[in-house]
Amino acid sequence: MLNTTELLAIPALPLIASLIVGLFGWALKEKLSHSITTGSVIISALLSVHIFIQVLGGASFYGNFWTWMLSDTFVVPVGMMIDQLTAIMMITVTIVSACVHIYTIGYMHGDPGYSRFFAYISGFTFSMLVLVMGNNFFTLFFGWEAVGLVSYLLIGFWFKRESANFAALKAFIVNRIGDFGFMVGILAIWYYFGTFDYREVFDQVPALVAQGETLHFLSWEMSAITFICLALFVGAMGKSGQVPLHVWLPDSMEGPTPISALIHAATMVTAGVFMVARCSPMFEYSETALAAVIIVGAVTAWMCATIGLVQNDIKRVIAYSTCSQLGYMFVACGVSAYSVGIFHLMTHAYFKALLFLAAGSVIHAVLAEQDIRKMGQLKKYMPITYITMLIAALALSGVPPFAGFWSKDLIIEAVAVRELGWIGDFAYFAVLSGVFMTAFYTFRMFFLTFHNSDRVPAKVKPHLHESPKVITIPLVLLAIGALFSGAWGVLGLDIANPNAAQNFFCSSMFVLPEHNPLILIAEEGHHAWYHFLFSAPFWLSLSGIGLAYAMYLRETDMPAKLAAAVKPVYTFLLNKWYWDELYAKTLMRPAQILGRWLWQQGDLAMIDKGMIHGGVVGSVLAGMQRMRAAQTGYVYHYAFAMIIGVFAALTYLVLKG
Amino acid sequence: MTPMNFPLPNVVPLIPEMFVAVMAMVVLMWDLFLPKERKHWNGYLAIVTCIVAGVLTMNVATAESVSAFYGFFVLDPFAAYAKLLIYAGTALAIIISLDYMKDEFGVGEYYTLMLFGMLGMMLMASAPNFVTMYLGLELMALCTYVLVGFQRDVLRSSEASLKYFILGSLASGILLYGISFLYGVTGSFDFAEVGAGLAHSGSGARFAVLLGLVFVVSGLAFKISMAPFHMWTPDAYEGAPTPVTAYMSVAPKVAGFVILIRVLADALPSLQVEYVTIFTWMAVLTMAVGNLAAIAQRNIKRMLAYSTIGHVGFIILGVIAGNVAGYAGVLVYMTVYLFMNMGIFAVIVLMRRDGIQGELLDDFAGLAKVRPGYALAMGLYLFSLAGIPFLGGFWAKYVVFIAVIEAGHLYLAIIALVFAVVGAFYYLRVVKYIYFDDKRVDFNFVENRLMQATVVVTAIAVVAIGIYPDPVINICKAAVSGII
Amino acid sequence: MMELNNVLGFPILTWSIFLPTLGALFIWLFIRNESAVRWATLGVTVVTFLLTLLLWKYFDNSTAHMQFEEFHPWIEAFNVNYRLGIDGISMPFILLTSLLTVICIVSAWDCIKTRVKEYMLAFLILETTLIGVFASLDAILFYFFWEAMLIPMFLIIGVWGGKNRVYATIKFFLYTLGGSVLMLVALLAMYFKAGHTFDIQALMAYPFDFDWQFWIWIGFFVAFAVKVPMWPVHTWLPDAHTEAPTAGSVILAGILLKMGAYGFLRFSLPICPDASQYFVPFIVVLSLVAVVYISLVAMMQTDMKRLIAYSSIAHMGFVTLGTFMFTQQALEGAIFGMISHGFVAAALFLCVGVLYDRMHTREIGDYGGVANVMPVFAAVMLLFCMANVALPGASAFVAEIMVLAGTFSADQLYEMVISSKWVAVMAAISVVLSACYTLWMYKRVVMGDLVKDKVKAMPDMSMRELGFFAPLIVLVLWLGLYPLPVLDVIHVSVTHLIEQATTTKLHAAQALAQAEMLQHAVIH
Amino acid sequence: MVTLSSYLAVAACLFAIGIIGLFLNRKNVIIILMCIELILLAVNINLAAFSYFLQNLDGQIFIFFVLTVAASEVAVGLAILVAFYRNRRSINVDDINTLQG
Repeated sequence: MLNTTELLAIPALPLIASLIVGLFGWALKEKLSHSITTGSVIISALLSVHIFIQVLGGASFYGNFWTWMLSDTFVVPVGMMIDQLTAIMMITVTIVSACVHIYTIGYMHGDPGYSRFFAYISGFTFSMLVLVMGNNFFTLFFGWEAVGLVSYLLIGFWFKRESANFAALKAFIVNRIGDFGFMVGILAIWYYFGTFDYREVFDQVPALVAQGETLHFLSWEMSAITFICLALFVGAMGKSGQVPLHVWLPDSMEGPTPISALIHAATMVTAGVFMVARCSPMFEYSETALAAVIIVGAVTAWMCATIGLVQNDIKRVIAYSTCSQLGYMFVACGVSAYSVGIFHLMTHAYFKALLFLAAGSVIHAVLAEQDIRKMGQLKKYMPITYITMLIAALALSGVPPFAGFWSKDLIIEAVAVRELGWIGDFAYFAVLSGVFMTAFYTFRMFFLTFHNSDRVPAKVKPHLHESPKVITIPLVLLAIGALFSGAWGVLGLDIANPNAAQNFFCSSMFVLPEHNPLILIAEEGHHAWYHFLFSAPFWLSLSGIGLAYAMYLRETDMPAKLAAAVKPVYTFLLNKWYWDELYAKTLMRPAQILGRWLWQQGDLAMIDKGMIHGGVVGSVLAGMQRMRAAQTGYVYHYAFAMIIGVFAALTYLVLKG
Repeated sequence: MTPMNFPLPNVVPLIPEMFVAVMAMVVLMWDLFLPKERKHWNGYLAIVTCIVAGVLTMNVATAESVSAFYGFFVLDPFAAYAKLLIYAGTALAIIISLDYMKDEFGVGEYYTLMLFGMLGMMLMASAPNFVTMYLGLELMALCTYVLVGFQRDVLRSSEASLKYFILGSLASGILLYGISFLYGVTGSFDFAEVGAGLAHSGSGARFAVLLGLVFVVSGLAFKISMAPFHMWTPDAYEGAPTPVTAYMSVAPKVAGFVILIRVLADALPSLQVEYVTIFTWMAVLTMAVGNLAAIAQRNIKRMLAYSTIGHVGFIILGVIAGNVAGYAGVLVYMTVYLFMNMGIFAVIVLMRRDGIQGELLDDFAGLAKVRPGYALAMGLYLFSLAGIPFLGGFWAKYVVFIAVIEAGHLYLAIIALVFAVVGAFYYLRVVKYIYFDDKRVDFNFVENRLMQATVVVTAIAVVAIGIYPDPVINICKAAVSGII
Repeated sequence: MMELNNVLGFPILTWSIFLPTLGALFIWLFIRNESAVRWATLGVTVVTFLLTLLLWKYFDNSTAHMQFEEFHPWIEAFNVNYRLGIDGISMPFILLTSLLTVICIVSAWDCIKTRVKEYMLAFLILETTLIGVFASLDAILFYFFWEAMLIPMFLIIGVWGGKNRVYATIKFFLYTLGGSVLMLVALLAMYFKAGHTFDIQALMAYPFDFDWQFWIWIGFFVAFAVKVPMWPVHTWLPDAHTEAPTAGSVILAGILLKMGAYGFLRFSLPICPDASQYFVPFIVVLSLVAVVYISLVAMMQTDMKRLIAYSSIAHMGFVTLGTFMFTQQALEGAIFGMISHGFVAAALFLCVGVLYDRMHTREIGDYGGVANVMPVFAAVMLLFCMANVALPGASAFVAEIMVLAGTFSADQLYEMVISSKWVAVMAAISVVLSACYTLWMYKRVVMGDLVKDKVKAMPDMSMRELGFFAPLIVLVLWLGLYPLPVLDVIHVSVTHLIEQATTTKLHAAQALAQAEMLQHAVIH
Repeated sequence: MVTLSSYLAVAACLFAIGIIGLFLNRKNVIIILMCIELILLAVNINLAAFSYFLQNLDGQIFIFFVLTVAASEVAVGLAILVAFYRNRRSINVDDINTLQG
C-alpha cells in the first residue's frame, strides 16, 4: 500500500498553493507567487515520481476518503485509485506542469495577471490530478469539469481580447456538449451498476453483457453497454478535441502559450484518452463503441493533419497536430491497444509540450508574432530553442529514436494487425497518411521558422535573442523526455509486451484476448528493434520531412504555385474544412433565431399578448366596456333592465315548471 | 259577552326603535335652538343616539326570539346583530358627515333623516311580516332619497336623487305587486304563515306563487343592488354627498340582506329550488357587472359603487347556500365590509379640499409620501376588499365560499373566485396610485380627530378580524342559528 | 389550549414566524432614525436566523414525523387550526428564508434611499409570511400565509422597483392570486369530503377516489405552477424579476418560487398520489419545455435580470421534473435544487444589483470589460455563473445530477410513453444550454476591454457587498462539496413522501365508498 | 259576479301600463310619477280583491299603508324634482343623464 498522506499531498499541494495565490495574489509579490506555486508543483512532481517508483515495484492504492453525495442507493464517494495507469498519468501531468510553471516565470513576467496565472495553472494541476487519481466516475467527472473550468479561465486569460473571450466561451460550450454525453454515461452507469466505483462497475460488466440489457428509443435499440460507452465517448470527444467537437481546440490557442503546452497539448486534452483507457473493461465489450472510437479517431487524425498542412499560425499548426495526435491515441484505444494509446499520450505530452514551449519561446522573441510567414532564420538567434524544437519536431514526425517514433509506430502496427474490415482499412489509411502529413507540416513550420529566408520585420529585429534560462531550462528538461521517453516505454516498461506479467500496463487495463493487438504484433515478430526499417511509417515520415525540405528550403516558390494549382483544396483546408462556418450556420444562428422567436413569438406574442393580454385581459376589458355601455345614464334604460330582469326570471321559472 | 281583552302590547323589544324615533325628533327640534356654528352638535347627538341605541339593543335582546305587537315585530339575535351593524354603519357615516356637512344648509334635518333612515332599517331587520317590512323599507328609502339629493345646489346630487327615487319607487311597486300575490295565495302577510301557506298551495296557484316570488325577490334585490337591479347604484353613489354614499353603502345593505334572508328562510322555503336558480344567475351577473365595470372607473366613489355591487355578488353566495354557514357568512361579510368601506370613505372625506373632493383616483396619487398613515390604512382596506389574507376581507369571502361549497355549488365558488381576481385589479390600481405614483395635486387634509380615530379603529378592526376572525364568526353563527 | 410537541420547550416556530412581525411593529412604532431602522431590522432578522438555526440543531433526522409541532384552535367554526410543524422537507426552506432575508437587508443597506423604513417593514412582514408558509400544517393556515405574502411583495416591487414596475407588480399579483384561488377551492372542497378537516396530515391520509384526486390535483397545480413558475404561466416572472429591487428579486427567486414546488411536495404528491402519477407525463413535458424552450429564450435576453429570471425558470423545470419522478434521488435532488437555486439565483441577482447600483442599467450591452475595474466582483460573479451552470463543486451540480439520476432510474417504477431515461437525457441538455446563456452573458458583461467611460468609473465591491456575498459563496461551495448535512435532513422525510406518493389511495377509497353505501343501506 | 281573475286582470293591466309608461316615456318626469302611482294602484286593486275573496281584512289594512306611503313618496318625489329642475332647468327625462358609465 502507498502512503495515504503522500497521495493526498500530491493534489493538495497545488490546490493550497493555488488558493493562497488566487485569494491573496493581490498582496503577493511576483516572486512569492511563483515560488509558492512552482515549489508546490515541483514537490508534487517529486512525490509523483516517488509514487511511480513504488508502483513499478507493484504497490497500489485503493480507498475512499469521504462521501460526497448520498441518497438511498446513490452513493458518491470521493476516493483514490493508484495503479500503473494513474501513476504514469501522474508523473506526466506533474512533470510537464512543473516545467510549465518554471517556464511561465519567464514567459509571463510583467503581466498584470501574473499571480492569477499561477493560481490558475496550479489549480489546473490539482484538477488534473483529481481527474486521474480518482477511483470513481464522479471524482473523474469532478476533475473533468474542473480542468474545463480552468481551461476556460486560461483561454480567456487575456480577457481584454475579444477573440480570447470568444475562444474561451466556445471551448467551454463545446466541452459542455461533451460533458452532456459524459453525464448521461455516468447516469447510465449508475442505473445499470448501482455504483460509480471503477472496480465495482468493471466487475459487473461481464454480467451485464451476459444479461443482454438493451435500451430503446422509440424503435431504435442498443445494448446498454454500448450506450454507456458511446455516451462516455462523447465526453471524451469533447475534451480531447475529436471531430466534430474539435473546433474549440485550435481556438484555444488564444490563451498564453504555457497553457497551450500544459492544458491544450500535454494533459487536459488527453483526459478523453485516459478515460477511454480507464474504461477499457467496458469498451472491450462493445464492438460498436470501439468502432466509433476508431472512426472518430481516424477521421480526426487525418482531417486535422490536412488542416495543419496549410496553417500559418505557429500555434495553430501545433494545435491541429495535437488534434491529429489525439486521434491517433483514440485509434489505438479503438483497436484495443489501450496501453499503446496511453504510451503515445505520455510521449506526446513531452514532445508536444516542448514544441509549444519552444514555439512560445519563439513568439516571445518576435514580440508576440505568431505568423510563421513573418519569421525565418531564427536559428542563429536562438540556438537552444532551435535544438529543442528540432528534437520535438523529430519526435512528432516519428523519426527514430525519438519518443514519438516508438509510440506512433506501435499504434500503426496495432491498427495493421487487427482485422476490422473497412473500418480497419480506413483507419490504417488515415494513420499512415497522417504520418506523412505530420512530418510535412511539422517541418514546414520548423523550416519556415528557423530556416528559409529572413522575413522578420525590421522593427522586431533588434529584439531577437535567445530566451532567458528560466525558459530554456524547461525546454531542455522536456527535450530529455522527448528523446528518451519512447525508448524507455518500450524497452523499460515493456509496453509492447502482451504478457500481462511483464507489461507495465496490463493489469490496469483490460483487453479481451481476442482483441489484443499486442499478441498479434508479438506473433508476427514485429518487435525487433530494426523492424522499423521494413515498415511504411518510417519512410513516410522521412519523405514528409524531405518534401518539406524541398519545398521550403530548396524550391521556395513551389508552395505558392502548388497552392494556386489546387486553389479550392487549399482554401478548403485553410478554412479548416469550414467547420466553424458550418456550426455558425447550422447551430448558433438557428439557436439564436429560435431563442428569439420563442421569446418574441412564444412568450411575448403568444402567451403575454395572446393569452394574457388578449385572452384574459382582453375579455375582461371587453366585458368592462359592455358593462359600462349598459350604464347609459338614462333612467328608462335602468327601468327597462329591471323589468327585463323580472320577466326573464319569471319566464324562466314558468317554463321550467 | 266576554270582556274585551286588551292587553298592553309588549313594548320592551321596541325600546331601541322608540328611542331612536324620539331622538330623531329631538335632533330636529334641537336644531332650531342651536346657533349656526354649533349645528354639528346635532351630529354628536346623533352619534350618541346610535351608541345608546346599541346599548339598549344589547340589553333588550335575548337569545330567544321575542315577538311583539301581535307578531308585527320580532327581536331575535339575528335582528339584534344586524341592528348593531346598522348602528355602527350609521354612526360612522355620521362621524364622516360632521365636517363635510358643516357648511350645508339644514344640517339638523340631515341628521334627523339619517336617524329616521336608521329607524327604517331597524324595522326591516325586525320585520316578521310584509307590512312591517314594507314600512321599514319605505321609511329607509324615503330618507335616503332625500339624503342623496341633500346638496340641493349640485346638479349631480339632485339628479342622483331623482334617479334613485324613480327606480326605487318602481322597485317598491314591483315588490308590492309580488306581495299582493303571495297574500292572495296564502291569505297572510306574516312570513311564517306565508311559508306554511305556500308549502301547501296547490298547483293551480303555481303561477301566482312564482309571480309573487319573482316580484318580491326582485324588489328586494333592488335594495341590495343586485344585477340587473343595480343600475341606480353607481349613479346614486357618485351623485350623493360622500358621507351619504358611505351611509348608503353599508347600513341599508345590512337591512336589505337581513330582510331578504328572513323572507327567503321564513316565507319562501318551499320555493328554495326556484329562488336559488334565480339568485345563481343574478349572482353571476352581479359579480360580473360589479367587478368588470369597476375597472373602468376613475371616480373612486363610482368605483366603490361597482365594488359594492361586486361584493353583493359574493355575499349573495351565502344566501344561495341557505345554510347556517351561509347566513352567518352574510353577517360576517357585512361586518367586515362595514369596517373596510367606512374606513375608505373616512379617508376620502379626510382628503376633501376646497372644490376638489378627493373623489378622483388621481387625487390619491402620492398619498403614501404625504400621509403614510392614511396610505397604510387605505392599503389595508383595499387589500382587504380584494380578499387578501391577514385582512378581514379574506375571511369574509372564505366564509361565504365555504358555505356555498357546502351547499354543493362548487362551480359558483369557482366563478366567484375568478371574479375576485378580476376585482383585485381595481383595488390594486388604487394602491398603485397611493403608493407608487408621485403627487399630482396638493393635499389639503381635513384635520378631524374623530374621523382620524375612525380610520384607526376601522383599520385595526380589519386587521384584527383578519388575524383572529373566530369571535366574529362565532357571534354571527350564533345570531343566525335561530332562523333556520 | 396551546399544545406543544417540542424538545425545546417553547414554541420556536411561532417565534420564528412572528418575531419579524413583532420587530416590524416595534420599529414602526418606536424608531424614527433611518440608520437605526436599518440596524434594528438587521438585528431582528439576525435573531430570527439564529432562532431558526436552533431548529436545525435540534432537528431529529431519523424520523419523518412532524417536529416542533404546535397546535392552537384558531377558527373553531370551520375547524381551522393554528397547526405548525416541520419535517425534513420544510426545515431547510425555513433556514433558507431566514438567511436570505438577512442578506437582503444587508444588500439593501445603501441602495434603498427612499422610504427606508417602509422597505424594511415590508421585508420583515414578508419574512413572517414566508416562514409561515413552510411551517404550516393546516391547509388554511398555509393558504393564509401564502396569500398574505402577496401584499408586501406587491409593495416591494411596486414602490422600489424599476421603470415598468407597476405593470410588473400588478401582473405578478394577479397571476399569483388567480392561480391560488383554485387552490382555495380545492382546499374547501376537500374539507367537506375528508370529514371537515384542514389538517394537512389528515388530508394526506384520507382516501380520495380518483375523480376527486384528479380535480384537486388540477386545483393545486394551477396555483403551484404559477408560483414555480412552469411554462406557459411563467411570463410574470421575468417582468417581476426585472422590475423588482435587488433584494426583491433575491427573495422572489430564492424563496417565492420554491413555495410552488414545496406545494407540490406538501400537497399534490401525498394527497393525490394517483392523480400525481397520472399527470406525470404532463409535468414531464412542461418541465422539459421549461428546460429547453426557456433556456433558449434566456440566451437571447438583453437584460441581465431578465436573463437570470429565465434561467430561474429553467432551473425550476429541473425541480418540477424531479418532484414528479417519485425516486429518492430525484426528489432529494429537487429539494436540494431549490435550496441551491435559492443561493445561486439570489447571488446572481445580487451581482446584477451590484452593477445596477453603479450604473443604473441592467442592459448587457451597456457593460463590457467590468473585470478590468472590478476584479473581485468578476471573480465572485464567475463563481456564481459557474454555479448556475452547475459545475461540480457548486451546490447546483449536486441537485442537478441527483435529479437526473433519479429521473434516469424512474422507469423502474412505472411505464411511460417513452422511457424516463430519455427524459433524463433531454433534461441533461440543460448542461449545454445553461452554459450558453450564463457564460455568454458573463462574457459580454465582465470580460472584454474597457471601452465605455461609465464602466471605467465603476469602483470595485465594498466590504459590505463582499460581506453579503461571503455567506453565499461559502454555502454554495460547502453544499457543493459536502451536501450531506442537508441531504441527511431530507432523507427520511423524502422516503416517507415517496411512500405516500406511490401508495395508491384507490383501494382505500373503494373500501370507504362501499362502507358508506352499506351504512346508507342500513339506515334506510 | 265579477271573478277574482277579472280584478287581477284589471290590476295587471294597470301595472303593465304603469311599467310601460315608465320606460317608454322620454319626456316628462311627472308622467313617471303618475306611472308609479298607477303601479301602486294596481297593487291596491290586487290587495283589495284578494282581501275580499279571501275574506281576510289584512289586505285592506295594507292598502292604507300603501296609500299613505304612496302619498309621502309623491311628496318626496316632487320635492326632489323641484330641486332637480332648479339645477337643470328641465324636467325632461332625457336630460337626466349627467351621471353615467
